[in-house]
Amino acid sequence: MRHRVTTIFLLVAIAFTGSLLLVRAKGTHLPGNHQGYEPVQPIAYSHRLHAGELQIQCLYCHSNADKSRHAGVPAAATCMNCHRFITAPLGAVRAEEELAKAEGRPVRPVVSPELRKLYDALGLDASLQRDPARTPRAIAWTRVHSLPDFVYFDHRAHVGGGVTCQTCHGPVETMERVRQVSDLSMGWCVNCHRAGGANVAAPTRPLAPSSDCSTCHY
Amino acid sequence: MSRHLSVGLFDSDHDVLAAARAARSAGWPIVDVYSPHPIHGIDEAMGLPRSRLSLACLVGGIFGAAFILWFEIWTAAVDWPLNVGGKPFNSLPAFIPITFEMMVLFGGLSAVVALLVVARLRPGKAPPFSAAGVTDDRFALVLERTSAPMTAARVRAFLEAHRAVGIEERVVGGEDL
Amino acid sequence: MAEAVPGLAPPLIDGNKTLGRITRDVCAPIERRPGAAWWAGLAVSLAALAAGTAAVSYQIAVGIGTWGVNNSVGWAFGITNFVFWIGIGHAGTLISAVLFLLRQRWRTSVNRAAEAMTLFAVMCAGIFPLIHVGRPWLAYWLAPYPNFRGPLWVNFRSPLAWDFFAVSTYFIISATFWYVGLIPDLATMRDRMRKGVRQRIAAFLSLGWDGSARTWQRYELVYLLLAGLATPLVFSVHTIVSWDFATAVIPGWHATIFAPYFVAGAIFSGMAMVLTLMLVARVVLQLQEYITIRHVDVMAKLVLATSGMVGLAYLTEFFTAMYSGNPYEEFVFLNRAMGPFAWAYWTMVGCNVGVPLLFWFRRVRQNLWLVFVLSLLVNVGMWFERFVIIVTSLHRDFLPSSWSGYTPTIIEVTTLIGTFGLFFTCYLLFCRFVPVIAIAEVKGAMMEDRHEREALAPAHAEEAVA
Amino acid sequence: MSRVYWLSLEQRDLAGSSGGAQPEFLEAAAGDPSRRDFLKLVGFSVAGAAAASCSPAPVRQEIPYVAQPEGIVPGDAVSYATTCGGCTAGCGLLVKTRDGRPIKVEGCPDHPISAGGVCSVGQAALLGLYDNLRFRSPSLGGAQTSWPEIDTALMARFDAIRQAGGAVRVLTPTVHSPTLRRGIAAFLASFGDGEHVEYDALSASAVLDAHEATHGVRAFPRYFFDRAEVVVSFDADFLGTWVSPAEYTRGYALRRRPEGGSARGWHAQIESRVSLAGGKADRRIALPPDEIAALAFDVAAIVEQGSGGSGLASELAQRLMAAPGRSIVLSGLQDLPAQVACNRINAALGNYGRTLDIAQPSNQRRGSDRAVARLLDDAAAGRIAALLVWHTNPVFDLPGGSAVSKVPLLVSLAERPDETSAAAHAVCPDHHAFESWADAEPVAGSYGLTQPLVRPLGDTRAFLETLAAWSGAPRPALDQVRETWRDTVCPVDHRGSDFEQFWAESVQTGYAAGDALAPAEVRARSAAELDAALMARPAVSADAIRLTLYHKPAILGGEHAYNPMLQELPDPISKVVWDNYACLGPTLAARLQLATGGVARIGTAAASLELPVLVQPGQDEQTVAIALGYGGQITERFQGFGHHWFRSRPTVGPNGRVGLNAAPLIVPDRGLLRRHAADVQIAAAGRTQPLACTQEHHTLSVPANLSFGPPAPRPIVQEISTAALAAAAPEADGGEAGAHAGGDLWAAHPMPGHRWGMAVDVDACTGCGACVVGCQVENNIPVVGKDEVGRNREMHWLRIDRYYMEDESGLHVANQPMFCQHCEHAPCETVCPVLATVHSSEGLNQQIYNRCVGTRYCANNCPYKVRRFNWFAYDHGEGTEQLASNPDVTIRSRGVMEKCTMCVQRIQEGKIAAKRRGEPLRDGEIQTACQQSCPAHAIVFGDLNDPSSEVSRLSGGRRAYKVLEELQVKPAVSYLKIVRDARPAATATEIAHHG
Repeated sequence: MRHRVTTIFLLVAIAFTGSLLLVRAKGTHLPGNHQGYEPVQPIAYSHRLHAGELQIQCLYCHSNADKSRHAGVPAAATCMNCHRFITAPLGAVRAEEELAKAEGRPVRPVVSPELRKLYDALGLDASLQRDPARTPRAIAWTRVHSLPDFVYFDHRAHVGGGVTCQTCHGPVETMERVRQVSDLSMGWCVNCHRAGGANVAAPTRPLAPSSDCSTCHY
Repeated sequence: MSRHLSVGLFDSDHDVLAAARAARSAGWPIVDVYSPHPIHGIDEAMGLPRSRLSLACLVGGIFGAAFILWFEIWTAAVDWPLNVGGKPFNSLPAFIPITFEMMVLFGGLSAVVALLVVARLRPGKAPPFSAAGVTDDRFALVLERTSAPMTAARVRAFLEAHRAVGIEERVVGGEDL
Repeated sequence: MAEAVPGLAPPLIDGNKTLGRITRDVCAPIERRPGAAWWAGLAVSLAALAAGTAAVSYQIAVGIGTWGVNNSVGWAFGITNFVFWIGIGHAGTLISAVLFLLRQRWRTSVNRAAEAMTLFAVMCAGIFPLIHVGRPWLAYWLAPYPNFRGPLWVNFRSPLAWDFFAVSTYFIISATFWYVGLIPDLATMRDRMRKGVRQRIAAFLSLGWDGSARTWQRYELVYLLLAGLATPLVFSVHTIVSWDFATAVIPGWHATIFAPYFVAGAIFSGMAMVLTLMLVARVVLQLQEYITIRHVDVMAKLVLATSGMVGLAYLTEFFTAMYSGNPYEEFVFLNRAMGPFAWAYWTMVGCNVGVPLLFWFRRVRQNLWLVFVLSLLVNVGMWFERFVIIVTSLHRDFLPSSWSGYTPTIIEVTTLIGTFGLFFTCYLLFCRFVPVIAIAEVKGAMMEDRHEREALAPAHAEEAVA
Repeated sequence: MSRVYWLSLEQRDLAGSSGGAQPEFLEAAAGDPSRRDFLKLVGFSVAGAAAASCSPAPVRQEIPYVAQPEGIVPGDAVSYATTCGGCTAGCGLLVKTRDGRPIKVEGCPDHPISAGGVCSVGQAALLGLYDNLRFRSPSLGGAQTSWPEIDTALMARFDAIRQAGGAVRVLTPTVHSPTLRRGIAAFLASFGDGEHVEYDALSASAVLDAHEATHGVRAFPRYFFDRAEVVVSFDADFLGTWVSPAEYTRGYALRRRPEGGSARGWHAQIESRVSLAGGKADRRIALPPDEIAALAFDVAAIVEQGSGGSGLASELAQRLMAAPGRSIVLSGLQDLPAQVACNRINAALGNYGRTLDIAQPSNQRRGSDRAVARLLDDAAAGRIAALLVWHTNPVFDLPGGSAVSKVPLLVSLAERPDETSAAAHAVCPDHHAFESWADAEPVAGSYGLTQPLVRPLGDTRAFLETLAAWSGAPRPALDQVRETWRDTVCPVDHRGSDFEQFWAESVQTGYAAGDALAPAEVRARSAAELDAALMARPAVSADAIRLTLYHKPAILGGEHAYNPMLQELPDPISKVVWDNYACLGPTLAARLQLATGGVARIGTAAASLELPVLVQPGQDEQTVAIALGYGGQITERFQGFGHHWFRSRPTVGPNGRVGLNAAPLIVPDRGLLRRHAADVQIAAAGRTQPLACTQEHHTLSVPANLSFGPPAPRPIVQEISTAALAAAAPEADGGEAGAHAGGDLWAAHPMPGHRWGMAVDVDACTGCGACVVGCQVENNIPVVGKDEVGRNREMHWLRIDRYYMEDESGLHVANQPMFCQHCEHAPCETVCPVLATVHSSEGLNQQIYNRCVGTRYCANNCPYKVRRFNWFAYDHGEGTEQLASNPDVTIRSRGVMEKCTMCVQRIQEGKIAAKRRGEPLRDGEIQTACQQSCPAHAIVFGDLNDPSSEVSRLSGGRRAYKVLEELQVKPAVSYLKIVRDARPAATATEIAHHG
C-alpha cells in the first residue's frame, strides 16, 4: 500500500513538472538566444507612432543602413529636425492653448517629459536655445539586436538588395518599444541565404546571397 | 492455482544432466535446471528450442548501419553540402568506418536488450528461484508434479537415485517458482 | 596432483578445486579486509591521479600552451597517450572475445581482469581527445546533434569524427560485454554476502539472475554474439586510430601499412600490460592456482608473436620509404633513426623487437620476475612507438623552414602519470569490489576440462575427483 | 579614374565634395576647449556593460553622435594621405581611419618616392600612436605640469640665456621639413649663439662628407636603382636599412623583374655580414670592412685608368665599365676614402646625373657626425647653455652621448621616455606624426604633407607649435605649414589665388611637386684636386678580428625598439626575434668554440660587451657583426611581456632589457662615427643565453647525415637561369611544370564566380618583412613574446622562409613568403571534425574561429605548416593600444586555430562596394594587406577566373610553380622562380649593351 502511494505521488510530480516545462518551453531559450528581448530605453520613443502612424521612413533616421555596415542610431540632432517645432503631443498643446485662453494668459510652451530628455541631451534651454553652460551629452540607447563579435553583418548589402527592414526586425512600425522578433541564430541567417534570395519579395538586383562561411565570419 | 514442485539439489553437473535426461525420458515436466555455470548439453537434455536472439542482433545491426549511412549522406550531401577539401559531397568511402561502428553498436546493444527482455532480467529484480548454493556449487533440477503418478515420494526416490544431495517440495502460486 | 597426464596439457586450474572452493577463493579478496599492499597501492594511485587532475585542471584553466606542443608539432604527448591507452585496451577485448571465439579455455582465468583493463584503459584514452583540444568545453561539438546553426552537422570525412564514433562504440560495447559477463558472478555475490550495502548493490545489478538453464542458454548466445561483434570492433578501432595518421599527407604518417601495424602493436602492448597486471594480481590476490605458469607462458608466446609482427611492420615501413624514392618519406625514416629523436626510436626498437626475443626461451617465459620486467619494457617500447610516429613525423616535414623540436613540459608528464593513477585506482577498486576472475566461466571451463580429462584418463580422474 | 583620397576632417569643405556647413562639427573640430568632451562622443561606439540583472540579454549600449558630422558614415573607413614619420625617408602613406581612429597604414601608390611601398616600421607606426607609454603631458623636473606653466618657466630660462649670450643648440635627426627648418631657424635666430645640429643614428655622414670633398657640395645623392644595370654596393644594405630602403627596393625590383622588358640588372655586394641586399646579389663577396674600403679604392683606380688590375677588383671594374652611365656604386661604410672611391667611380663612369643625382639631391640624410661630435665636446666642456633634443636619443646611441646631461638646460621633445628624456630637465612631448600637421621634402623639389588623422590622445603639442610658442609667436602648426607652402613650396605661378586649389590637392594626395629646379652645376673634382689623404689606399689590418655594427630593418637605431610588433618581426636574415647578438662566421665560431646561444665577450679599446653568439653562414670569417639599437631603456617595458604561466620565461634578457646597447663600440674617428673597428678581442664567456629563432633549419637540403648520398635541395624554392628564361622554347628551362598535373579522383567543385589566388615573386622578395607587419596589423595578430617564439609558437600568418644557398658566386638568400596556400584540395579541411575549416565557393580556405574546438589536426596535416594556434589567451593590448585593432577582424580566443584568410574582410568590402556601384570588380581593386605594403611588388592577389588579371598572367607564366605541387593539394598560390644570373662578365656586357 505504501508503495502504491509513493508511485502515485511520484507520477503526479512528474506530470506537474512536465506540464510546467511545456508551458514555459516557448519562452525558454538556449543561452545566447535573446528572442523577445524588449529593453526599456532611456527615452520612451515609440516606433509605432513615428514609423507606423506618421509613416516616417526607416532610412530617415537610420540613414546609414544603405551606406554602412551599421544601420546606426540617429544622432540626437536628427530628432531636432522635427522636434525643434514639435515639443509635445498635439493633445497637450491644445489643452494648454485652451487653458491659456480660458485663463486669458499667453500660451506657455509645452514640453513633454520625454522630449525634455532629448533637449537636455543636446544642452538646450527652455526656449530650445543652446545653453552654453550645458555640455551636450549623447543619449545612451540600449541595444536591442546584437550579434556575437565573430559575426559580421552588413546592412548595406541587405538594404541594397531589397531586403526590407521588417524581414529581420519584424513589424517595428507596430511596436511601442522595439522587441527582438527573430532569434538571430545562425540557422535563421543561413537558411535565408541558402534560399538564394527567393524570400526577398522585391529584390532590387539579381540576388545571389553567398552561404560561404566567410560571408559573415572573418 | 498453485503448483507442486520438487527441487532436487545435486553436487555435480554430470548428475544433474543425467537426472534431467532421465526425467525427460520419463516424460516428467522439467520446470528448469539451475546451475552456477552453464552445463553443456543441458538444453538438449531439457529439450529447449534454439534461441532466436541472434535475429535481434542482426536486425539491430542492419538498422544501425542503414540509419547512420543515410544520416551521413543526408547531412553531407543533401541537408547542407559543403566543399570540404574538394571532396565530393557524398564521400561514401569516408562514411564507411562510422557505418561499421554503428552497426556493431546497435547490433550488440540490441542483442543485450533483447536478452534482458526475453529472460525477464531487470535491475533490482529478486531472483525468481532460489536455493542454497545454486549460484555457488549446487545444481538444481526442478520438476513439477502435474499428474497423479508423480507423487512426491516417487519423485524423491527418482532424485535420490540420481545422487541428489538434497530434496525439497515446494508449493508455489501462479507463475512463481 | 594430476597435472602430468600424458598427452594432455596441464590442467587449467591447479589444486583440484571444487566448485565451492573456487567461489570462496575468488570471492575471498573482495570479502576480506584489504591488506596493507592494497592500501599502499591505492594511496600511490590516488596521489598520481590527484597530480594528474591538478595538471589537467591547470592546463584547461591556462591553455594548451602549458604543453610542449608547438606550431609544427601540434600533437605529441596527448595523442601518444591516447593511442597508447587504446592499444592497451585492445588486449582485454582480444582475450575475452577473440580467444572466446577460438575456444581457448585458458582465457577464463584472465578475461575478467583483462576486460576491466580494457574498460579502464579506454577511459584513460578517452580523456586525451577531450583535454587535448583547445576548447575542451566545446568538445561536444564533435557529436552530430540537431542545432540552431542551420543545422550545421559534423564532418564525417574526418578521421577524428571516426575516432569519436569508434572509441565511444568501443567503450560502450566493452562495458556491456564486461557487465554481461559479470551478471552471474554478481548473483553469486548477492547470494554469498551478508546483508549490507554491497549485497544490495550486487542484488540490484544481478538483474534477478537465478542460474536458470533457459537463461543460461540465451545468455551464452548473447555472449557469443557480443564476442563475435567485439572481435571486428577491436580491429576496427585501432584501424581507425591508425587512420588518424594514415589519411594525412605528412610523410611518416601517410602509409597504407598503418592499420595492421597499429592493430598488431595494440595487441602486443595490451598483452604485455595484461601480463604485467596478471603477475601482480596473482601474488597480491593469492590467485596463483588460477593464474598459473601456463597462463603466463601462453601470454608470453603471444607477446613474442605480436612482437614479430610489429618488427616486420618497422622493416616494411623503412623498406617502403626507401623503395618509394620519395625524398620526404626517405628523410623521415632516416631522421627517425638518426635524427634528434633517434634515442626514442632505438628505445622503441630495442623494447619492442629486441627484448621480446628473449621469450623464445622457455626458461625466460617461466621466470616470472623476468616476464614481469620484460612486459614492462614492452609497454615502455610501445609508448615510444606512438611517440616516434607522432613527433618525429611532425617535427620535420616538408618545408625545412618549419622544422622544429619538441620538449614535453612537466604538465604533460604529470598528465600521463595521472592517467596511470586513474587506471590503477580503478583497477584496485575493481580488485576490491568485483571478482577478478569470472567465477562462472572458470567453473564451466574447469568442469569441461576435467570431464575431457576423465574421458581420456579415467583412472587419474577418478583419483583426482576422490 | 584614380582613387579619391579624403581630406582631413578640418579641410573637408575644401575638397569641393560638399559645401554645406555643419556648425556643430566645425566648431568642435576647431578645438574649442569648452567642447573637448566632444571627443568622447566621436565614434559610433558600442559599450558593452555587464548587467547584474535578471535580464535575458547582457545590456549593451549604443551611443550615437549628438550631431553626426557630414561626410562621416559610422562604420565606413576613409583613407587620408599623409607622410610617414617612421624615419627620414619620407614615404607617402594612406592611413585608413574608421570612426575617428586610424586602423591601418598603407602605402600611397602614386607617391613619387615610395610608390606604394611601406616598410615594417611604417606599418607598425600605428602601435606607436596608441602606445600606452607615450608622454601624456609635459613635465618639468620630473613633475607633470601644464603647457602654460612649462612655457612660462622655459621662456624665462631662454630669456636669461639670451641676455647672457649663452649657446643654444637644437639637436635633431635629419630635418627635411621646410616648415620645421623655418621654425627651428626662427627660434634660434633670437639667440646670439644658436645652432641647429642634425645627426642620424643611421648615419651616412661619410657620403655627404665625401661629396663635399669630391663635388664641393655636402649633399646626399638621389639614387635611381631602376635605371641601374649594374649595382656594386660596398657594404651598403640599401634594400634593408640604408637611407630609403622602400624607395630603393622598388627601383631595384623594377629593374630586375624579368617580365619588365628591360635588361635585368646585375648586382654585386661586397660586405662583411649578410644583409638583405647581399642576399639578393648576383655576386656576393664577404670581406672585412677595411678590405672592402681597399677594394673600392682598387676598383676606382682601375675604372679611372680604364683598364688594368687583377682579381676581384678587375672583375667588378669590368662589369662597371660595361655599363657607363647605367651603373651605381655605393658604400655604406662610414669611411671617407671608401666613399671618395665610390664617387670617383661614379664620376668616371658618368653616372652622376643619370643613375644618381647630386644636383637635385636627396634630403633623406643631412646629419653631420662632425657637428654632433663638436656638440658633445661643447656640452662636456660646459659651453652650451640650453639643448633641445627632438626625435633623437644621444645618451643612448652616441658614444659619449651622456655629455648632453651636463647642459644646464636640457629639453627633450620625445614622444615617449628614453635615456635622454630621463636626463632632461624638461620634457615637452611632441605629437605623434598622425596627430599633427607637418611637411617633408625628402628629395629636393618633391614635397610631402603630414596631416592629423586623430585628435591627440594626450596633452601633447606639435614641435612646430612648441617652437613657435618659445619664439614668442604661438601659431597652430597648420598655419605654419600653410604659410611655408604658400611662400616656398607652391610653384611660383600658382601662388596667390591658385594656392587654395594647390593646397587642397596636396592635402588630398599627400604630396606635391614644387617648382622645377634648375639643375645646379655640380662638377666632380679631378683626382688631382683631392686631398692626398683621401687618395691613399686605405690600410688593411690583416689577420685581426674586425667588428662591424649594423642596423636591423625593424629596429633601426632603436627609436622603434618600444614597438613589440617590430621586436617580434624576425630579422630577415637570422630569423631571430627580440634580441641582438654577435654574428660570427661558422669557421670563426668553431675556432672560438662558440655555438649559437653561447655568450661571447667582445671588446674593443672603447668598450666591451657580453652577447650571445649567432653563427651566420656567409659572414666574413674575420668579422663580428652586432646590431645597434638594442638594450634601450624603453625596452624595460617588456619585462613581464607575454603570457604568464608557471614555466614562462621572460622576453627581456638578464639586464631587464631587450638586447644590449652596442653604441659604445662606435668609433669616433676624424669627424665620422665609424661603425666598424679593427682589433677586436673576442672570447667565450662560458655561459649560454638562448636566442629565439623562428627557423631551425636554414637550407633546402636535409642534413647530410640524414640522407643517402649528397642531399639534393628540396624543390620548394625553384630557380630558373637567365639563359633558360631567354631561350625561346619553354622546354629549355628543364622545369617540371605540369609534371604533376595528374588526373583527379573526383570532379572539381565548380567555382563560377571569383576564384581568388595569389602569385608571389620569390625573385623580387627581399625578405624585409613589411608584409609580415602589414598582415599583423590588418588581422589583429597578437605579439606573443620571446618565450613563445622560442617554443615555435609565433603567430604570424605570413612568415618569410629564408633559405641559404651557396655557389661559386657566394652565398645567396632565398626569401619565400609563406602563408596559407588556400589549396583546392586542402588537407586541413578534410580532417577537421567540426567543419570549422571548409572551402568557399570562391576558392578560399575558410577558417571559422567560432566553430573551432582546437584539435590542431588541421595544422598537423598542413604540408606548409602555416596554421597558427592560440596556445594561450594572448594579449591584444590594453588601454589605448586596443584602438589599434582592426574592427573588421575577429580577435581570436585561446584554443582556436587561425591562419591567412587572404584578407577576406577586404574581399567582402570590395565585393559589397562593387555591388553597390553596380559594376564588376576591377582587377587590383582588392588588395591584400601584404600585397599593399610590399615595396618590391612581389605579391599579387586577384581573380584566377579572370584570364586578364595580373595574377592569372603571372600564374600561367614561365616562372610560375607551386610549392609541393606533387602532393596534388592544388594551392591557389603560385610562386615565381628565382632568376639566377649565370651570365659571365662578357655576356653580361653584351646584354647590358643591348639594354
